[in-house]
Order: sequence, then C-alpha cells, then structure tokens
Amino acid sequence: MTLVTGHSAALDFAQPDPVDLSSGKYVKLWQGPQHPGITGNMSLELVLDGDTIIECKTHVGYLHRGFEKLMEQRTFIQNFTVVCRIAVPEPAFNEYLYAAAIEAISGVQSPPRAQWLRTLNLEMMRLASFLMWIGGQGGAFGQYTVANWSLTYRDYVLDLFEEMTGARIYHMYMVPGGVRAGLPAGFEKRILKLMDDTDKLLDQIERVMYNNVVFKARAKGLGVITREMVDPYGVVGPNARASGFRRDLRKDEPYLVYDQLDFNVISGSAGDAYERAYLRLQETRQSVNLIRQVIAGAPSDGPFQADMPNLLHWKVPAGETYVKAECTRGEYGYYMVTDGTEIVRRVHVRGPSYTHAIALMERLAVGTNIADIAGLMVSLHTYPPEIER
Amino acid sequence: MIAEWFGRAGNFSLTLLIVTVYGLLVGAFIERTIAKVQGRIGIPYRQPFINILKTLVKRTAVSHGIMFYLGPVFRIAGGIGTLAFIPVIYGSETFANFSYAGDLFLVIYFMFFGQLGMALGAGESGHPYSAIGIARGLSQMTAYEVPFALAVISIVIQYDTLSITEIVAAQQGGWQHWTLFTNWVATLAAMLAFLGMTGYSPFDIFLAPQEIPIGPPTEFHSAYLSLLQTNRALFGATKLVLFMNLFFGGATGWIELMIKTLAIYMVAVVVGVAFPRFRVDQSIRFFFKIPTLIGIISIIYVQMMFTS
Amino acid sequence: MMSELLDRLVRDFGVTDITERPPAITTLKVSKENGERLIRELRDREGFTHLNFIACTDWIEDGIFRLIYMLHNYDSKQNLGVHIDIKRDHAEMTSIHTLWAQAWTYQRELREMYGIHFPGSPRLEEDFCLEGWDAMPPMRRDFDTAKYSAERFGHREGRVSLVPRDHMKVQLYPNRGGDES
Amino acid sequence: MKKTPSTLSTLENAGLSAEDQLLFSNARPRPYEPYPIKAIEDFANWARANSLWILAFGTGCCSIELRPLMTARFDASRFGVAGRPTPRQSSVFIIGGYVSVKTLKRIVRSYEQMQGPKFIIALGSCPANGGMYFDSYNTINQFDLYLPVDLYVTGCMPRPEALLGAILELQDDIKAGKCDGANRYIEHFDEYKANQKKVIKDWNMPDYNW
Repeated sequence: MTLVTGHSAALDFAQPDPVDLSSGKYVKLWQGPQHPGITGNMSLELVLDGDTIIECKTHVGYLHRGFEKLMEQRTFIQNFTVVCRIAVPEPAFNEYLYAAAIEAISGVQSPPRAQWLRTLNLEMMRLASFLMWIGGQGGAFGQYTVANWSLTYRDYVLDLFEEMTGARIYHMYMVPGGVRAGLPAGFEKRILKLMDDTDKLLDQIERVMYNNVVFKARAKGLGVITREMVDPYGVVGPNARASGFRRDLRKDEPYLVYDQLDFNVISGSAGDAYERAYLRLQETRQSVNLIRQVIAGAPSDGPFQADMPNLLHWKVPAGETYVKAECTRGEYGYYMVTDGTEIVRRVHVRGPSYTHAIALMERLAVGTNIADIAGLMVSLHTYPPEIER
Repeated sequence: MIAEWFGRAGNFSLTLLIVTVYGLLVGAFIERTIAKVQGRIGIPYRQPFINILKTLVKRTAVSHGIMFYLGPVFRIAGGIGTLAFIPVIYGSETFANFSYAGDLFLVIYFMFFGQLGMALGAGESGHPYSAIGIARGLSQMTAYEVPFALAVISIVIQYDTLSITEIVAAQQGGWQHWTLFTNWVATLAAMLAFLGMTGYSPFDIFLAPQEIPIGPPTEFHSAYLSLLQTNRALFGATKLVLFMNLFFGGATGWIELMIKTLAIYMVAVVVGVAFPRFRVDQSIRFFFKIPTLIGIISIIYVQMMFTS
Repeated sequence: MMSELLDRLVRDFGVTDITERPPAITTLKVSKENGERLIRELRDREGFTHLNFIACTDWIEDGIFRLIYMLHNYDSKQNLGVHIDIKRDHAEMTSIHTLWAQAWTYQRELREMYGIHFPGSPRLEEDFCLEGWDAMPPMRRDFDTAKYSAERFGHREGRVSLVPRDHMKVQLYPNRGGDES
Repeated sequence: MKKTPSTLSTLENAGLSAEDQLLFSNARPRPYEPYPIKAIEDFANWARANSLWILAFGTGCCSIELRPLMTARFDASRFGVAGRPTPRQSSVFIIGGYVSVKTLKRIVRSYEQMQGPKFIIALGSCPANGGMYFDSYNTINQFDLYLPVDLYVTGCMPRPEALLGAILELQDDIKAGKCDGANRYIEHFDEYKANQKKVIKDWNMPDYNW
C-alpha cells in the first residue's frame, strides 16, 4: 500500500472558483495574441489584483490547422511536407519521429550512416532552437543585446542546414528508411568552425546575461516547479531536470546513435526560472559537444537510405506504435495507428508544450507579478503550434 | 520692454529649434551605438525626423476625449518649460533663455509637470496597459527624484544659490572647479538618478514592450505621437543640458555642449545596453537604498566642506 | 516483472488483448467501467506516474471510439497503452482529471474534436482550438474536411486542387491512367 | 471620392449586447482623400515609405522569419523598419502565413485599429490560395477576401531576403502612391464585412473597431 513518490494528496488540480469581476477590485487583462511578450500566437487571460495575478487561463487554437485530420487525407510520403510544420522552430524532431513511427510499424531499418546523419540533424536543430530560446529569454527581461547575438548565430546554423538539406526552416530531410542526402564537401570543416565560434558566443552570453545581477534578481525564485509537481503536472525535459530529476530520453531509452555518444544528463535543483535558463545554457554547450562527436564518428560513406518499396503506393502494415525523442522541451512523441492501407489511420502528436503551457502555466502564473509573466512564459519554453497542431 | 521680451522669445525659439534637432540627432546616434553593440548597422540619421513627419501626416486619428488631446500638449509644454529656464550656453546672451535667480526650482517643477500631464492623458485613453505603465512610471519617478533632489539640494548649499547661471559661473575656470570634482558625492547620486530618468535598461519597466506594450503611449498615434516623439528628443536633450550645467561645468560653446552631453548620455547607454530591466518594485527599492544614501551623504559632505 | 504485472491486471481488471508493439510499448484493452480504476491503480501502485497523452482513434466501421491512455513508468522504463473502447453515439467516458493536472486539457480537446463527453471534467465546454464551430466535431472520420473547406472558404480562381494521393499517381504513370501496377 | 456602397449612415453592431452597444462607436469609417497638392502628397508618401512600423503580431509560422529580419543578420532597421507593439502606432501588418479562423477575427480587429494609411504584406502561399492547407477546415484560403492586401510574398516560408525585397517593393509602391488598401477596404466595406462574417461565426465585436 505504498504511494509512489511524486504524488501527494495535497496537490489539488481542481479549478479555482471564478473571480468576482463585478466587485471592481480586479482587472481582467488579455496578454496576446497581439502582444510582443507572448511566445508565438497564443494568449493568456489574466485577472489581476493590483500587480499580482490571481487567475490565469491559457487560450490556444490561433494556429490550429487540423494537422492530424490532414494527415488522414494524404499518403505516408506526402505527409512529410505536413509534419515538419507542426513545431515551427523545431521541425526536425517531427520529421524524425514520423519516420521512426513508420519504420517501427513497417520494420524498415535505416542504415547506420543515416542514423548518424539524423543525429547530427537533430542536434543542430537543438542548438538552433536553444539559441533562439536564449534570445527570447533575454528579450523577455529586456536584454536585447543578447537576443541579437544569439539569433544571429541561430541564423548561421540555419545556413548549415541549408547546405545539408537545401532548406532553411522546413528541411524534410529525414524520410522513412534514411535521409535524403549525405553531407556536402567541406561541411565538416565549416560546422566545426561554427561550433568553435558558438562556444565563444556562449561564454560571452554567460558573462553578459547569466552573471548579470539584474537578470538574477528577475529570474531567481520565479516560477518554481517543486519536485512534487513534476509528475502530476506531466513536466518533462529541462523543466523537470531543473527540479532535480535526471530524466533524459537520450540516456533512458536511447534512440539513433545516442548510446555511442559520451554525454551526461544535466540536472539542477532549484527549479526556478534561473535554474532552467542556466540548465538550457549548459545543454546548448552539450549540444555543441555532441555535434563535434557526431562529426568525428559519422561514417563518410555507405548507403544513407534503406531499400524501400515504391512509396507512392506503399501499404504500411496495420499496427500501432508510440515513438518518442528528447527535443529541447522534453518528450516529443508520435502515436501512430495504421490499418494496412496507403493512408495513415491516426497520428497523435504529443508535444511537451501541451502540459507546460496550459496546466503548468496556469498554476505557476498565480501569485506572479504581471511584469514577470513574459519571462515565466519563455522560461517554460513553449511553442503554441505543437499544442493545437 | 516689450521689444526686449519679443527678442528673448525669438532667441528662445531659436534655442528650442536647435536643442530639438540636436536631441533627435543624438537619439539617432545613440540608436546606432546600441545597434553596433548588438552587431547591427542601425537606423540612418534622418530616421527620427522621418518618423515624426510620418506620424504627422497620418490620415486618421481617433480621440478618446479632451484629456487625451491635452496629454501630449502638457507633455511638450513640460519639455519646453524646462528648457525655457535653463541657460544653454554660458556667457551667451542669445542662448541664456529666461534664466533668472530662482530658475532651478522652476525647472525641477517643470520636469514633473510633463509627466503628470501625460499621466492624465494616458489615463483617459482607457487602455489597461497605459494605466499600468503610468502607475509604474510615476512610482519610479518618485523614487529617482529623491536622490536627484538630494543632489540638487547639496549643490544649492554648496554654491549658495538657486540660479543655474550662477551655479555654472561658479564652475568656470578649469575642470577642477566642476561639481563633478568639487562635490563628486552629489554628482554620483545625480548620475544614478539620471539612469532612471533616461528610461534605458535597467529602468525602462514603464515602457517594457515585452510586458506592457510600451506602457503610457500605447493608445497615442498620429499627431499625438509626433508631439510625444518631439518631446522625447527635446526633453532628453534638455535634461542633458541641465546635468551638464549643474555637474559638469556648463558649456561656453556648442561644440563643448555636444561633447559633454554625449559623454553624459553615454553613461546611461553603456549601462542600458548591458542590463536587462528591473521590475518596478526592484527599481524603487534600488533608488531608495544606495542612491538615496549617497544623496544624504552628499548633503552632510557639503555641510562639512563648504559651510564651515 | 512486466508479465507479473500483466497477470495481475488480467486477474483484477479483466484486461484483454495484451500486445507487444515495436519499439517498446505494451498495449492492453480494458472495459469502460474498469478503465478509471485501472489507471488509478497503475498510477498509485505500479509506478506509472507519467501520463504521456490521451488520444482517440475513430473506428467508424466498428462504431467505436478507441481511447488510448499512454502511461510511462520512469523507474522500470515501461510504456503501457491502455485501450478503452466506447460507443460512437453518445460517447462518454469517466474523467480522470483528478489523477493528472493535464488530463482535463486532453479531455477538453477530445470533447471538441470527437464530441466525447467526460462528466465532471472542468472547463469541458469551453472552446479549445475552434471558435464558433457549428459543424460536426472535425476529427470524426465522417467529417469531410476538403468539402467543408471548399464550401466555407472557397478556392481562388485558377487554383486547381486535386486529391493528393490520386494526383501523384497520375503524374507519375500518365500512360496507364494512374494505374501504377 | 467614391460613394460608400451602403446607404446606412451608421453600423448596426448587431453582434453586441444592448449594454455593450453603448460602449462602442457605431460610426461608419470614411475613405480619405490625398492632399490636394501633389507635391505635398508625394512628400508625405516618401515619409510614409521610409518609416514602416510593423505591428508585432506573429499570426502564423512565417512570422518566425521576422526575428532574423529584425535582428543583427538582416537588420531591417536600416530601411526605417521598426517593430511596434501596438496597432495604433503601426502602419504595416505582416500576415505571417496561414490564417486560422480564430486568428482572422483578431487580425480584423487589430487591422481596423491601425491608423491609415496602412498596408498589408501577406507572406507565403497560404494567404494567397490556401497553400498546403487548402483542405483544412480551420484555415482560410484567400486572404484578400477579408482584408485588402498590398503585397504578396511567395514561398513556404519566404526567406528574410525575400522579406527585405518585399519591404523595398512596398516602399516603391507607396512612393508611387499605389498602396491605398485602407481606402479600398472602406469603399468596399460591406463586401469585406459580409465575407468576414461568413467565416467568423460568433461575431461578438463591433462592426468596425474604431
């Protein structure tokens, strides 16, 4: 009769009683969708008592395109143009997971070189996404200098993506059975050069932003996720690691070539916005390091695509699977059901923002100062398009 | 008599024009400096002028009431009024403006005046972010005015006068006579207050585009906004001239004025470009602690050094 | 370890259709009545403390919605998918919003996208993604999104919209009238 | 000046409740004439073209390219472009890609609050003809049915260079006096409104957001 850790009866998920707005004591404020301090296109409905938030409701759906419905209208290969658009700043994880789900059901094995290239692509994506996040976190607290620096470096990573895949944002690089192309000539040299520069940039960012007394004053103690909250709220990824959990799918359930790479799971303890920000900086460094390892370890020749049946009328056997990968925000997953036809029966995309931006955000926002909402929102690292899909 | 007043008003108009244009140019220069730190090229020098022109020739304007009209007018009246009583160039009859024996107190009053008028105007716009911005702006202003007022009292005791012209006169004859060197404690307190006055990071919470879309002027547009933009340049330059007069020995020519004001402005910019912004309670706490303490020390210092 | 657990679940909850699926998940099926009790037991006693997601598949041929609750055990690294079949008409399921904080969000989405009712789930009737929706819940299989889009939004003159899956075949095998075989 | 198509002098505001109707203006917008002297109008247009303030509203995925555009790599501020957080002060609305029905409502609201002359740049193929979401139940297929578009930029998504090109193009058009989308919107106000109300089912805002 032992209760498993992480759950306590004291945690109450019940919705609070609605605030009596007609009393005139409170102000209702919409933050977004037309608001520069919101991440992407979503909105927060805030009720204020003075400067303090007493109620927060997340509204999503401004980006809803019905991806899961659209996927049920298209063949497996046609969906590759669709899936990458689900999470705009991080399309590569969608491509990988969609390909991995099909491979799991159909039993196709991608060759080793393709796995290394996929790992490279995912880690570059992680680096680009983290760089953008650092800029966002700086901007949310008014530190525009760092935002300009890091976004520029993200653009340099996008240049490398363009070399590797032919596209800046939406690559459509990973297909079932492998990847679309190998590396262009001289790519290794250029990426290693960029990694060296990025290391220097990250040192500078740490000096200017993370060691800054004002940044510390703003971020420390903001939006604390306690250890007890992690499991009941479904917190994953850096948000959970900053609260002291050593959970990383790359280590726990290794996929691709992560079991051959040398890295440690980074975790913190305080669980506040500063801890999360610092953890993400360390993970950015880790990502740079992993890219170096992948470049050193990747085989330079060999097939990068498995033999595939004609993709146009490929009938994937009936089955069901759930594949997941560690994206920058935590567990990203694809649940796929097939029924033996040329068209997928059902795809469900599980994005970590789904829990972070709604249940967790609504809880953390209560009691926060209105000035800190943008910073809190960014520190949870949420992307609206993966919530509403 | 009347002819003399007309002459002075004409001179003042000339000063006003020069200071406004100079303020706009300084604004562009500062923008470009910040852009360089961020790795950008930045706006062209003509950009602030075009912006004002563009807002002026907007085709439509929506009003929210009489106070909404008057807000920007009060604001620019505050800017003009502040400049009107500051002698811009020491020793020049043309650019002495309406400086008189008690002008220092009037100037400090006018610096408040514009902010209050703006608060009324933005309040009438009915936008909640304006109201929040006003609340933050006024409370932060109250906070930084304390060290500033203490510093001003300190130099009033030091020079035993309320006239800016006389304060400048007392600082002539070499850099060692500047308040910066004779009363560095008061200068330090005033420069910390200056960081709050300019509205750069870390004290730009009342604008804070990421949190409350630019705060008080959220609803102002078209011609109202062009007035506010003009005032921003004018008021910014006026504050620089005031600080230069009080603490940095004033200026006897335009070139000296430019060098000194730019150097003073750079202090705020260098801090601003490296820092995120404080929350309003943090910034108030900041001003009430060290700068206020320094201000009090400066008065004690002055009492010991100059009045014995 | 896993088989022990599954044996116990069969005994106590009458779960059926236990299937191992690649890459590393186990799915099982449980009746609607035992569903909430099973999930609570898995969470509280067996260490499945992480709810990955709640999703639904519309099996219109069989007249059922298949709900899937994907659970994860962080200690033993097991993934368990709980299938619960409910009837398509008057679809209703016990709410589990007291177990996980994010569960009501999923239930709100399922209410909007499939029309499944979860009695007691908070803010269930609020709009989630759609606003002012007046047609059938869009994720049901019998909802024709292309037709709806054409009627509601129209198409620009000159744009030819083809059924993607047929069009590619015609493009690639023009001589055989799109017959690829 | 062209006549407005409707003979009604005020708007109905039928979507609002009785007490809310008192809070909102029901005046009809009127089209605006250029300055009578051409040289002044040209000068005004030159100023408008060289000071384009973009409304900070990322409506879709293409708006992710606005960040590289505004930051150090591409730095659009060289051309007088700046981001503005409030619709009252901005003059350019960049539609970032596909527009869902829920966002369209907010776009209309933000657009009407902008002060004329105002311009719309639509990015990507989705606002032009539905793009890859042509069969989606929640995205509109032709943006110019609902609001007047001054410039379309093709691509999925358009690169920052394409956006810079679009801004330069828009500047040329404004200088030539060709961008009068705001006037077109008001002249054909009833048609645009009817189209908007056809897709936005729960119309609970005033007919024109002053």
